Amino acid sequence: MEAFQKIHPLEFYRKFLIRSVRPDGRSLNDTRKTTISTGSVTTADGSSFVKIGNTSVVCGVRAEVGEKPSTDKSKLQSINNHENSNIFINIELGPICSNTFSSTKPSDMAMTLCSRLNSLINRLEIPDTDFYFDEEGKALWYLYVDIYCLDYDGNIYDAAVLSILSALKNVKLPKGIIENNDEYYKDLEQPLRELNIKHYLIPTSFSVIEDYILSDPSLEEEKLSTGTINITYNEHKEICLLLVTGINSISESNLKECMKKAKDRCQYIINLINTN
Amino acid sequence: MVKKQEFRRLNGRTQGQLRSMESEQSLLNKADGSAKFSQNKTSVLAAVYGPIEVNSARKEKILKSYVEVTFTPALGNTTYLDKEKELLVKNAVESVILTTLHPRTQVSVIIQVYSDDGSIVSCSINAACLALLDAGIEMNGLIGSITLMNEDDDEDNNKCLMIVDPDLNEENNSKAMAIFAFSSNSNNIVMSKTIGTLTEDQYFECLKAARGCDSIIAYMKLAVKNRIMGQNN
Amino acid sequence: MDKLVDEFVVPGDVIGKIGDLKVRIGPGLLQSKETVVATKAGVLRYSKFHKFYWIENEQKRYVPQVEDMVIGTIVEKHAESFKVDIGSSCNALLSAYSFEGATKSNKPLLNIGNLVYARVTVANRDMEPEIVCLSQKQKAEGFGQLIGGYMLNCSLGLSHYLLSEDCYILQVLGKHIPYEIAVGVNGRVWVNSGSNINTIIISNTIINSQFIQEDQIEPFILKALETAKEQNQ
Amino acid sequence: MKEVISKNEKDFILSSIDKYTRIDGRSITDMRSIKIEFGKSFGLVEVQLGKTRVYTSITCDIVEPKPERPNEGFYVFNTDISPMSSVSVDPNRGNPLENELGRIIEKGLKESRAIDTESLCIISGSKVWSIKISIHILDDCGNLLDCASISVIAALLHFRKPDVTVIGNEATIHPIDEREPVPLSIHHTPISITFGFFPNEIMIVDPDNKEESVMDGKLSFLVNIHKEICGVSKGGGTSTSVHQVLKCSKIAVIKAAEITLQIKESIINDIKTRQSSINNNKRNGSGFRNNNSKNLEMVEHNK
Repeated sequence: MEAFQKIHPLEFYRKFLIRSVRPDGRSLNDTRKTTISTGSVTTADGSSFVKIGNTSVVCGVRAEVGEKPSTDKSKLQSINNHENSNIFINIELGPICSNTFSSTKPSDMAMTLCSRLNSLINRLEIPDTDFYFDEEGKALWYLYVDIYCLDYDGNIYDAAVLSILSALKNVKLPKGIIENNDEYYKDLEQPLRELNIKHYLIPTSFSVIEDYILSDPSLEEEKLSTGTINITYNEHKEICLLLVTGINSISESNLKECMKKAKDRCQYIINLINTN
Repeated sequence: MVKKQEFRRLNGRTQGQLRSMESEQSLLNKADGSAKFSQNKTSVLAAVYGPIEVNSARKEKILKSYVEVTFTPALGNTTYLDKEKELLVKNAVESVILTTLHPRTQVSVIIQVYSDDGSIVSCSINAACLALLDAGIEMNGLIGSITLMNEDDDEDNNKCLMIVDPDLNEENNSKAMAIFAFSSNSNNIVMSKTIGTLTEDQYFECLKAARGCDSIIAYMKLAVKNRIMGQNN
Repeated sequence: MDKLVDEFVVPGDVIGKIGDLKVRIGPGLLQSKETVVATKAGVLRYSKFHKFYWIENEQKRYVPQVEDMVIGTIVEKHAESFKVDIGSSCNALLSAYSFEGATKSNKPLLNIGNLVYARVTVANRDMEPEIVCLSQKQKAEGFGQLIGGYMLNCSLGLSHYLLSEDCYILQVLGKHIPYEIAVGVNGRVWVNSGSNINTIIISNTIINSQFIQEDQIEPFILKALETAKEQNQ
Repeated sequence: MKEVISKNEKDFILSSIDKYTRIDGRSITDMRSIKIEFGKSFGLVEVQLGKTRVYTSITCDIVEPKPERPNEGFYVFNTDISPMSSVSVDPNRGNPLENELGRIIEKGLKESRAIDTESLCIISGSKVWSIKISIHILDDCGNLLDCASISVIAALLHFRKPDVTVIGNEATIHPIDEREPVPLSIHHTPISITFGFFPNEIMIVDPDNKEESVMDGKLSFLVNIHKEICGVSKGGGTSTSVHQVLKCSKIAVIKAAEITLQIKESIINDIKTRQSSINNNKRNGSGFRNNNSKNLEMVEHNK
């Protein structure tokens, strides 16, 4: 059986897909078991560990204080340039998570993911006042979010978004005062305050193998797939990011079907994020 | 009922009006195929080499040819934002190329931005399609791409206006944007990406308006026809 | 099937149904489940004599076909064979015995950089192309090494035109300058004549022939000959 | 994939150069035709020297100066040999030729004081202009250095930065459509002329890629219109006699003068066309072209 899977992976999968079941026992719409735990890294200001099936991702947030950028007026305020948000995301897909990645050059996938996540983070609409270090906001908190993938078994996008969201929820920022305009002192009496994140981000991904749509694809399924759909909703069922890419095109009806599946899953994920 | 004066954008175009398109083909001497596609201030040069030998054995595919896209912006060197644009162009282009006809080879598409004044990804995909036609790469259809944008309507601000082919300052103060790519042989969605928050019916409204992409594909057919027929007679 | 003949077609256009008529489809066309679809942009041509449809387009990258006459440059020299670059995606294999009268003892003395005029015998997408320097009747008949002279690169369309019998340019050139020419279908033309200046005039006329009208070719040659005469006084 | 040149072509080129003739019919001291095209806004220039094509784009923004040089702006050069210029260029591996080209042009401009960074100062210590110059090599048919240097000079002369008025230490930047933009202060324009050397004392101007693969040595002069030599670059190859170098410099001076005139002319009439297009827009008052009744305007340029 192993040899058949190695030589003809597509034939092997087609035999399962006809009966709308997958080799690991899931049906086409089932997603793998997702666990989220936060606060696992004590040295970081906020951290989370997300595991979707075998894909596991660790995310750490490091907060630093810096002056307010002086040239904000000339910089254009816009949804797609990242200079004006205070959160910088970096994702590392090293050789530790799968042998397809080389340790020297950041892979294309890591860079595209990084740019997608950075443009997605603006959708959280965290008010600027949350980032004020002191009352008037002369100094601001800057959050450096680093995501490390420990084990890559497909669907890294969902794991990354969930890990960022739960890590940011876990962040606690102390207030502080500035003395003779360059020493920053943390004010320890006042309680640490959390970022009030207005919107949840609920990601779901699908991959298309010969007009079968599989949700939450594993690595083999991603390799065989000819198209991927990533849909990210917020809790008002508005689309925060919809990405349809791949070699064969996807019909409108399939897309509507995927959207419905993604919406059904929203409530489950919101409870998951709130429980821990 | 007085017909509402048609909404005019800052740059004078109506809601559904595309910018004027210009194109020029086989302008490079070394590349197998090349084309320059410009929409008013946004102009992109695309060059194609293919089918050629794969430059690194790791990328070689046994049954198909490997499509590689390089995107260089007008200024400075490529950042991770350009890597994502490369991925969007690569997917849109790979869906029309018949890759099984030349296994173990490589088709490299190189995009050079001349000047970026909004909807740069769509302009690059259209330029890449013209360059592929010029290089004579086997394709099963043409690929056209269009960008749409939502803007708050200043009269009643809950309804938002959906405009086509935004330029840079429209794009920079837009609420949400959507990029679509369609091929000429089926009306499925080849590639679609949204930036910013959109409700579902806004998305499907954009999808309906994106069918305006057929006029871009019609323009491309005319452009190639003029070049080839122009030469013979 | 032939309502589109001599018409401009674009990839994705359905040419027609196969039905039961015996017909051969050439480069630029693809049969997919009973219908023939165009894969390249160009003009559909039909030759009644061979019952053969193909698309004539402007292309620079050569895709090897069996029975094509090509000019190649030797890139690698092995004991029994040579690797020859013919401008396609991978180098062609030329065995040392595929020359007239070549035996184990007297092999042709060719080294890296030499030009050969050869015929393609094996060409399919999964294998390396193979070429031989023998005609079908196993005679040299002009195949083999090309010594001296100059090789210029031009588009595939122009090389097909030069190979057609009634090619006006070559006849006109022949009236004024005695020369020797070998045209490869892979867009390479080898020219040799008495003096360097004549070869330069011939190669320039061939390259510019695409851009000037037929009746202006002769005055172009005569003018070039005069300037050449003054120069070497 | 490597560019392959056959021995027959090499021998032919060498033998025809011995008889003072070149393949494309040029004489020894002829340069290829130069075509200068200006982009949609200021500072975007594409220059074609024969078939070699180089595109240069310039932008400016305001940055804080270095503490040790408070009133000096920055000129940042970035050269990129695009993989479209030839099949043997590998995008992900660095290309040594890139920095060599960039360095020669940058040295030619900076050390000869053609461009000065003091004029870029707005408020010393806090606000200076930083001009970013990106050079893209799009089609490599020989002699990249000359084509790149012509396109950089044309772009620098053509570039206009927004007008700035300084009151106390508050600088207001006027957008381009309100106040006429200001050109850069360029003192003189060094142009590079490259010579190729062949056996028995023959030298040619502006070698193309086939001649480049055959010639023994290369010498480039950066000369300006006042007959001053701003830079010389001799990249190895055969040694050349002093007499030959002097002869080269005389030719280079004449050629550089011709090219600078051509650049200045093309800039003047491009500015004229830009002025006229802005004026007729203003005249019909609506600020946009008045033929937008047709839904889709198809304009077709055909070579």
